[in-house]
Amino acid sequence: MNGWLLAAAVLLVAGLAPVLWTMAVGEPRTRLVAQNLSTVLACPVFLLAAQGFGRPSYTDLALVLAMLGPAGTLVYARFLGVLPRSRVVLGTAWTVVPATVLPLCVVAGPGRAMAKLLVIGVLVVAGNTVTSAGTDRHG
Amino acid sequence: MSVLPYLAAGWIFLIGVYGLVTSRNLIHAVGCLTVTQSSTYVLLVAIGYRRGGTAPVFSDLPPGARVVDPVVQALALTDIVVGATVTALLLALVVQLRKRHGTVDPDKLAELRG
Amino acid sequence: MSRPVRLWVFLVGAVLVAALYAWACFDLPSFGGDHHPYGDRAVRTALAQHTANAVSSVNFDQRAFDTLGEQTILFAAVLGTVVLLRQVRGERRTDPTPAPVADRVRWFGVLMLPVALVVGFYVVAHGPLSPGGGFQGGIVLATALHLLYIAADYRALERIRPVGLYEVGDAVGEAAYVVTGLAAVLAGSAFLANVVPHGTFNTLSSGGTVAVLNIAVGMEVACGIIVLLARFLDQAVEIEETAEETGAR
Amino acid sequence: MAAGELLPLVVAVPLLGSAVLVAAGRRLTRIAADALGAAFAAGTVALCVFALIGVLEGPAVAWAGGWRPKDGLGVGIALVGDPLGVGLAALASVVTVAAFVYSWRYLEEPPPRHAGGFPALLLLFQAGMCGFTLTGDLFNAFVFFELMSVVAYALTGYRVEEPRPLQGALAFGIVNSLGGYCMLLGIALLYARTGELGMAQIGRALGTGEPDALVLAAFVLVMTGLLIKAAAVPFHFWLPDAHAVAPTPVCMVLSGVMVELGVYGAARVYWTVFAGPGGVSHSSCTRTLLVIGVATAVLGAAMCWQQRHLKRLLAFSTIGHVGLFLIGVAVLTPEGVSGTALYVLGHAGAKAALFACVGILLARYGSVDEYELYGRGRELRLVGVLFGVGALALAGVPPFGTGLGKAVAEEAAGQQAPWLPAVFVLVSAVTGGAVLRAGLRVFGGAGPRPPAEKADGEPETSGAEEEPETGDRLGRVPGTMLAVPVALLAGALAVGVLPGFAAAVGAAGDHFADHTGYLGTVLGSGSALSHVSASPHWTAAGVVLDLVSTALAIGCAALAVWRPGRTGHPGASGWWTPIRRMQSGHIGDYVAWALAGVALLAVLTVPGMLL
Amino acid sequence: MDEVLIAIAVVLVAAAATAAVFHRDPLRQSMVLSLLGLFLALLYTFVQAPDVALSQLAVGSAVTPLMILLTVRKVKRGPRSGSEDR
Repeated sequence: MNGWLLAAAVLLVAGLAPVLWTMAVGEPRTRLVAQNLSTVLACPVFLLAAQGFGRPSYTDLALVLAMLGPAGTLVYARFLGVLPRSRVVLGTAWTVVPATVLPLCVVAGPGRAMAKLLVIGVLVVAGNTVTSAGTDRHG
Repeated sequence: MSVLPYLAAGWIFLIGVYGLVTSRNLIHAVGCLTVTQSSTYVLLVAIGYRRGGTAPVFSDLPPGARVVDPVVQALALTDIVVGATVTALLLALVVQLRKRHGTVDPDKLAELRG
Repeated sequence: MSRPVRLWVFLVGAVLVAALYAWACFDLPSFGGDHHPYGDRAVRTALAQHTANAVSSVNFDQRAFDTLGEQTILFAAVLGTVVLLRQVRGERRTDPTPAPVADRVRWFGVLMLPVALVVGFYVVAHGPLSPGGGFQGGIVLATALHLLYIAADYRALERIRPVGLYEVGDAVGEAAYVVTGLAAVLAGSAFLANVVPHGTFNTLSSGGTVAVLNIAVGMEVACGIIVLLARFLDQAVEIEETAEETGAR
Repeated sequence: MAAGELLPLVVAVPLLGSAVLVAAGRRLTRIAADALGAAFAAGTVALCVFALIGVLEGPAVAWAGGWRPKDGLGVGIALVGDPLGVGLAALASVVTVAAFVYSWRYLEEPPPRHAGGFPALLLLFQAGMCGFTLTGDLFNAFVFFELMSVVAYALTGYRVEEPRPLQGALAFGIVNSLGGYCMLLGIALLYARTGELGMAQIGRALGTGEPDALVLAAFVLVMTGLLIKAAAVPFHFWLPDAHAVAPTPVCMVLSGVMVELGVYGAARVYWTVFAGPGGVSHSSCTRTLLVIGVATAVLGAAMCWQQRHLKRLLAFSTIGHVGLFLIGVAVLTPEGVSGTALYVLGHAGAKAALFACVGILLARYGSVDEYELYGRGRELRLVGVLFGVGALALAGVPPFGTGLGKAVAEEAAGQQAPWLPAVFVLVSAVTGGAVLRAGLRVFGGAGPRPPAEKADGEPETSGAEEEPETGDRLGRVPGTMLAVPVALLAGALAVGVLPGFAAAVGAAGDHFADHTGYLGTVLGSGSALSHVSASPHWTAAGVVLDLVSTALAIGCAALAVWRPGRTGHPGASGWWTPIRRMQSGHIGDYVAWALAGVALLAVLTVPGMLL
Repeated sequence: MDEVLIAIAVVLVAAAATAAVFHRDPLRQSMVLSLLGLFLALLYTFVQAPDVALSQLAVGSAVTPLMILLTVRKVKRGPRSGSEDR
């Protein structure tokens, strides 16, 4: 019973399924927040899967998503004209991401793998801090 | 579980075609076409899966390991990128069609009849 | 046909196709089965060619002719979009006004651009080794360049992106792929044969022409998507119809 | 340079040409870009002819990348130089060169930086068609199928200033993309069952198993993609919309070759993959293709008679002829295949020439409407003659290749069912008659002037106020636009009269309709030709039937021109109107009919195979 | 455990595809499409296909939404230039 995959499954069911539900029924502003939240939650799932399957080369996926996720959110913000401030995304970014990256670093041990994990963690947190800070005046 | 991914691919294909048939906006129709397209990738990749196998990338794997089928992955990988550019071509047609017809509702396009 | 009739025609077709497809699914080997003869041959051949990523070996070595076709579809789609979205009579081009964007977002775009470019080149270069390759890396590079538009505005992007250069880059990527294939013929082997020595396993130069074709495809995909998005951005942001040209003539 | 090594070059040269044109396109003038494009296309024709000469004795196989199979099992892609395949590649290249020469002075001056756009797209189209005919791998065939489709969408919607081309191109794009995805699903099912992607390898692997629901579903899905490309009923709706609006040089290539490649693909996939013991039985496949073929032929001819827009009239006549080709293929005999091949060769020349003449009318008078052009074509004497000769060729007048092909295909179909030759005669007569009627009215000004406006207000696409594609109306018809139809009609004539040509096509038909022979050639266990049929030739019965259909065509045309009341001139409301209203131009309709078509294919193929 | 993850991902993909079809407004649909792309990437990772997942991530997260939204902007703007920002 691989604990990492179990954590990934929990993140999937508890995190991404509600995001899909809010995306389906919410109104524009909450849908943009839901889209932002989806990328924040997806990165840890990729990292957990990489560790769960025992394949460090899967972390490239999380690296690319860490970069393109916030970019995707900004694309929507540009066209909706507003970037809503959302504490949910900020809170998730600062809690879930470190909660997954740090144990993985401990397991990976010092070296190139840990450096990569830390870079991915920093990218996710920084990117989503920017997108969740929001712009108050109408874009 | 032995047939769930295949049936899911079939469901995605039919729901995509349903969207195409009942669409009232051509951009929505092109979006439904991408949904139909993704059903082919789900089927392709599901066919290549081998229980207990891992990805056939041997940079961090001993050569004798039990791996899944790389051929379907190669087919799906190129198709996803190419499908995006074909979608772009169809969206370009929609942009110009809006300019010339003034609408993107297929019901209001009345140029070619009979 | 009226909408209800169309729906009925669809439903009849859908029910029968669903029945046919479901019936066929139960004849398929069960999900996760062990019968993958072509896959096993492909993995053995990839290891023999010293290419660590078997998927890249299938894509750029064993079935390189397929990838030539796929890449040409991408080249044709980009060329088609360029031809379709050209500026016609009665349309004028206005220069884009700077968009009001929060400083944090603008800084994010400027700082993330180099990082994204590095990651994009990494994904292209490590095609034969780790997951990735020309196709994925090319898209990441194209998106990286457009961070300037996403985070800042179109004027910032246009300053550093001469579209003509990227159109030539797109064509050079396609031509490089074909020329590599023809070079193999001139070297006496078959079209698109892997004639270059395969190098040592799991190093950047391993896999012979796999690395060369990877870079050619990466260049073509990156330039192609940039040209594609450039045409869409021009239409959406700059090109407008002059007063007398109404939408529905 | 063995024929085998030439095969990949036939695809590589146009690709290189299009890359060079796009790279240099920004600085080239219009004339230089067209000349470069025509040069690359002509080079490919030369390569095709060399390969054809090398392949006449027997099919050649080239393994891309040198990946030859070891004891029957391999990882590479096979390019099979079958005489029929290479012949079709040569036909595609010749028609592309004709399109290049025709569009030399035809198309409007492109914007300064896009001089290389149109020629590069034409070269990519040629590469896609040549690749589709030469490949021996099912997924590779899907890739070239997609390449042909993508380039055709862009070329059909080329005139973005007009509202109609965009609607036609988008309908074309969505329906053909859906066909491509169906084909990919079918290929995935076959790969799951056999673990192979090459046509010969799948055919061999299916031979060991029993035909079951998976083989049926794979057959239906792959055939759907190919029949959508071939514009067979009920997948045909996109063709008239796309042809009515595409620039004329593109129409020549679309109607002349691309649609016929759909029929070629269907025949090739059946003969190599599903003709073995474990695949779809001959009776099931014949029943399916026969029903689809007859329906396509009859509907195409009837709708063709109703049209007043000249390009739509020619498009529906193409659908009618595709129905005849499907019948010729459906009988699954070497004679049927060689007869259909001759018919395709002759039809390509005649149909492309007719489109060229309509292009001249559009360029000169800015209209392609039969009523509005009434009597205005008198001054274009040569174009009128060419139009009449083309119409007679469509009707199958003896010395032409269409006549020979129709005669041989009729005789082969006659062995399957006695009433089939009647379908051949009637359909070719009605389509030939409709074109002749239009010719008489436009070029001869014969009979009473048809009513300008339609009586019952039924919405119908008339080609009245079309924008000429040459920017402004042409004063004098340039030489290149006249030379092309003459050359194409001469080609159609040569197919019928050239000694030895029919015999070579007959041999090609034997190689094509030979499942075990194909497997032997590709998989190395070469086996002799299993069945050598009598080479096709002019027979008395064939000539008589051809003359009957020509006479019928002339009769119909004369009746329509001089007695408009009786034969229900085009647009008259009657029992035929609901069928016409189905051609509604609405994308949702076309997709619904496409899915219903998949179900129809399944229902037609299932009896005798599984139930 | 792998099978459970695959099952969850397949259900999420099917649900996202259905949602994408039933959202008639293109802007809303493009958001659900980007979410569908994300779920597809997750499914491909659980089925041990990282290359395909990387391809889907790269295309689905920024390129396709950008194209759809640029088309929506051009369609909504109509012939006369609208007031929105560039």
